[in-house]
Amino acid sequence: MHTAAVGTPTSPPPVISATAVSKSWGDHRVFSNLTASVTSGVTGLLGSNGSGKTTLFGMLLGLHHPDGGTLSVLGEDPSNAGPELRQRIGYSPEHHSLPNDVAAQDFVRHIAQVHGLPTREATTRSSDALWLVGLGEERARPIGTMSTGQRQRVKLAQAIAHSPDLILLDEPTDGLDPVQRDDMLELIRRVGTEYGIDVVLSSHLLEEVERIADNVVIIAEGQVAAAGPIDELQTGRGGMIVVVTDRQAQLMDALRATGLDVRDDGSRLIVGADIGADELSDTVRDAVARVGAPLRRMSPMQNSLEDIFLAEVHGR
Amino acid sequence: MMRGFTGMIGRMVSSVTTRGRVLAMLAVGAIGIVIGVFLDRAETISADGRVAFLADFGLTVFVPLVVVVFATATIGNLVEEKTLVYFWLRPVGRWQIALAGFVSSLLVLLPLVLIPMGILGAIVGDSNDLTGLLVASAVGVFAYGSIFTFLGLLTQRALVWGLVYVLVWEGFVAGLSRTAGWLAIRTHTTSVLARISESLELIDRPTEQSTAILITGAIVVVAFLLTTLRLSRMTVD
Amino acid sequence: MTTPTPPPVPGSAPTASAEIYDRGYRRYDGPRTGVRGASRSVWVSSVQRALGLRRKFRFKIVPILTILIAYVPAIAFMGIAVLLPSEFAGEVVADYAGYFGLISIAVILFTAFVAPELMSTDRRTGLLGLYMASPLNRGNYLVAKGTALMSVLLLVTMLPIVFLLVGYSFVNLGPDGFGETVELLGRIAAGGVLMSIFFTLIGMAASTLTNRQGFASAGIVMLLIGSGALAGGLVEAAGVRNEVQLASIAGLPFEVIARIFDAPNEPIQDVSTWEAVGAYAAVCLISIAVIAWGYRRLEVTK
Amino acid sequence: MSATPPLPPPPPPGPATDQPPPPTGSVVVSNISKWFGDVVAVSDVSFVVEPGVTALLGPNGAGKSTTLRMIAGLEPPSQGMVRVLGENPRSDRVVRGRIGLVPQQEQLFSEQRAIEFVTLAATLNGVDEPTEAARRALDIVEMDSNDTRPVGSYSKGMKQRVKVAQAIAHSPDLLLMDEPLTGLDPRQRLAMIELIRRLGDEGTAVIVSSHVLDEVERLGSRVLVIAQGRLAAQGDFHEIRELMDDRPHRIRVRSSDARLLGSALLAHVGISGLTVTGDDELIVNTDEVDRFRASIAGAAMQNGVSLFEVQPLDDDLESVFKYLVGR
Repeated sequence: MHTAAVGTPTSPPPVISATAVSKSWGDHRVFSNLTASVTSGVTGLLGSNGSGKTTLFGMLLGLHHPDGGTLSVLGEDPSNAGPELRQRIGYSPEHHSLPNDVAAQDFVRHIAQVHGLPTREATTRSSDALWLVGLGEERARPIGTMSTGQRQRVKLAQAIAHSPDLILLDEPTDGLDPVQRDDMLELIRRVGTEYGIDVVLSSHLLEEVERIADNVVIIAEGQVAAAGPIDELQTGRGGMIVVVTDRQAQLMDALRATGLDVRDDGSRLIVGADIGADELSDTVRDAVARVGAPLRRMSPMQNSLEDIFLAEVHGR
Repeated sequence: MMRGFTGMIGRMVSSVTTRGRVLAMLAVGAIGIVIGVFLDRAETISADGRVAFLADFGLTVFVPLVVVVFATATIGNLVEEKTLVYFWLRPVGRWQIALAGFVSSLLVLLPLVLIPMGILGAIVGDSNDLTGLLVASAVGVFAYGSIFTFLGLLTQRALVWGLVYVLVWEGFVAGLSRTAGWLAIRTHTTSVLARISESLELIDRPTEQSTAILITGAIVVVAFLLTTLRLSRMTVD
Repeated sequence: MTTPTPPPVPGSAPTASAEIYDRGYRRYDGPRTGVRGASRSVWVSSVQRALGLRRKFRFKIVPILTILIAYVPAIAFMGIAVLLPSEFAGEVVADYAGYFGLISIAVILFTAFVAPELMSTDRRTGLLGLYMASPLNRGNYLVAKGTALMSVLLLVTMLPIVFLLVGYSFVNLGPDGFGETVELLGRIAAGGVLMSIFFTLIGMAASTLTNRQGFASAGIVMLLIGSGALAGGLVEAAGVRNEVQLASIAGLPFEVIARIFDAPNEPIQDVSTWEAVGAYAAVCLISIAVIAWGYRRLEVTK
Repeated sequence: MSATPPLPPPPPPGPATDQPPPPTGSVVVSNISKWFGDVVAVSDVSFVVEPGVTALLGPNGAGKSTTLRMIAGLEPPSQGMVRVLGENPRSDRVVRGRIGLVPQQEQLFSEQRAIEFVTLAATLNGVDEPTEAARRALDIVEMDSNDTRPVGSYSKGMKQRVKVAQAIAHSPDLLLMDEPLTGLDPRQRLAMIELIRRLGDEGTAVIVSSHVLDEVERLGSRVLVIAQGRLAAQGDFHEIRELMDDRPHRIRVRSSDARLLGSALLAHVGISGLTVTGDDELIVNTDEVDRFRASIAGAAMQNGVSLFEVQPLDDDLESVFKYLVGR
């Protein structure tokens, strides 16, 4: 299991920590030995479909009790601190169904009240939340008249309106087109960094999580396949990716002449994973310049989350 | 192609016969039978009174109710569940889908209607009444079945419109005029029962048995053509 | 609690007059109302939804109609009592128990409309999932919804009769003496509560069985009116013993109320009070069982 | 509210005689429009789709799925003409057997087993050995054809693969896929992308509608972009990017000395703008991207600046999409 150093003494207490948690529905075992800890900021929860992300959210909210192991959320055990804990958590479910004939503002305010905000505060906070997610003008409109993009924003607004310490977002960009997805991801990033609310979002689009998450937890076959801050997980491997739009063969020969190991991976070259990044870049630079190959792209070889997911989830 | 045809029927039948629907309709049938038992034991009921009960409960309430609940869902369910595309976007004639729908309705409704009616007829009426009720119910299944199967394809609110037809048109409007009566299936089913059980006072000027069968045949054919036409013209999800 | 003026955005040198305020996210760290507050807000929103408040006009039609049906007879009775020349005053008999029967159809139809509106929609719109992710659990959610439904039903069952009682008292047709008034009020209250609990439970039970409002409403109407017609038909046509009358589910609360008022209109002769109360209680318990079974089975946060 | 002037009546289609002979191809769409009441969903869109993979892209509500549904014949165009393999999919029975559709909605016949569902589809499509074809299709999408569980109990990803299996069991000539990658995990998505590419290479015309652009990029580079109900662009998206001369190329360069490299680049290469965003990082805007690519390495070498990263910021499909759609 590939885990970067997590929960080092200097870092703040984890927002969520699970040790050896197990859970199964009837004979379908969802989690066998789930151990992970989530620090503050934006955390991506990745896993193949049906790997229990929704069940995990349920357990974090104290709705389902783990069969074994211990779970702590915001420092409390969700199984017995249920109601008080749920007051401090915002939840945005995966499905898009919302009460269509209710105005967005009334809906968000009602959820805020249900999470313990007095009426006056709930009214101002719900209006704030709708402005912050970009639905200021539309806040009085019934939710039924809203597009998928707007509905996803309403779901985010109702999750953050009652000043939670933690929000759980289940596939928040599902059904959005690329432009709407960018806006939503940027919004979630802002919530996680500027609003002082920790975010756990589940997704199966790795590129999304790579873009806005600080930490990631990858679940597979009921266990944690990989967990930790993204930049720690992604470093390592060394080597460079080089993409040229012409004279690729000559460049490969030139690079091999310098003793570097070069691999042609379809439209790009993977150059030498053994020597340090600095000398490697100068050698590559000089080779490209001498060969006169038009350089389209050159970047250090990083483990994309996809590589990690494929290696960890299916290496087993 | 026969296997495809039976495959479609299999899907339609199983998607319609949900536990809830079947139990609800059998419950209605059971209530009728319970009343029938009490009626039979009560001495104060005449032979004509018995046929009248068979007509009132059987042909006015039970048959149309069961048929509207199931027939509107035969193809209607596929539209609502958005699975019709798996039949529609195939090199299969529209009439074949329509026919599969009609056959499915009959396969579900004939047993679900005729068995309870058979029991009720046996308890309450004599052998003539029993055959009369069974034939009338069968006529009802064919006539109502074809209209409501088409209705199910036409609108998502088919159940509501079906009930409106049964309660308002047949229940009220049909009584007002002769021509309106002709358009009510109940007139023909009751006439069939009246003729076979020879209790002619059940309905004034009951239509001839043969005309009733003819009308039912016409209704089935027209509904079938409309269903095929609708299938070729509609937009499918 | 006045929030202090927010500090100016760091980095912008605050001259005497100009300031840029941070309009970012305002946290609320004050006291929270907990489960009690959550239940109360579910109660408030459910009552509003039941009466069609804060919603388009078409949702107000049924509530308005029901309230009219419930209060108009009371107003009419009072009108008659006032306009009648005093010598006929004796004839006007304040038949409070009878009033319950008078408005029973309105109450049944209102339950058939309101119960699914409050219960089934939460499941269909996913709101139930959000409630379960809040401090509420299934238990206090159902209690909140039940009390909301009951309060609305009390509005159209008990209150009109209290209104009638007050009206009659003004016209000094009411009960003489404080003691009798209080006793009558007690009976009216008991009758109203019994009736509201009964129809609340039936409405909730029916709405548990299906997510589709139309089916639930139809189910309630068929159950209540259907069983009434069935029982009536059996007794007359088949001349069966009177206990069968208890099969009329809708009639049960009125049997119990008739006994509370030991009222002029005779309850079913040879049906003892215990049988009536027993049947009433049985229906309530069955309903509660159905509700509990339905909501325990529900897979939430799906 | 002032009454909006009624829409001008659409011009009647030109007389058939002097039009060039209708283009051929797997799918020919000519001047189709679609109105729902007075809401214009698609207006005057024409294109041709050849065998191979074509990505149909567009924001939500832009008419993308309406267009796909018109190609499949599920929705009649209000105006204009759709021809699949030369026939009208709505009325021609035979051509319907040569189309495979992976619909967007998730519902299947939930009580059926996967093998039954796919076999029925193959049977209706007139395949000789339907069960055999179904088994093969399920193997291709890595589904166990002996699984006895009803499809209703499957996860979203499994249902998706069953839907693909029913669409390819009769090896259609035209395969329409509405969001085929939803619900699949990264490994399953790679396998599905590989399958779609292979089908395209084998001569099937595959139209994929999707929002996950960095994965669509892996399917191939031919795109059809629809925005506000109208065709925004079609063809290879790299070439589309080159056509966008109103959009300078933005490239991030990380190096050992950003300012030195920056001044060197400014001296002799067609750079329209340059932003220094850190000691080691600068963003270059250039209208002549080829000249920039040819000289970046040389400039760094001559000035002794180490190059750590050269990353184009806006020539991937996502950027092309956003520029087309007006963001």
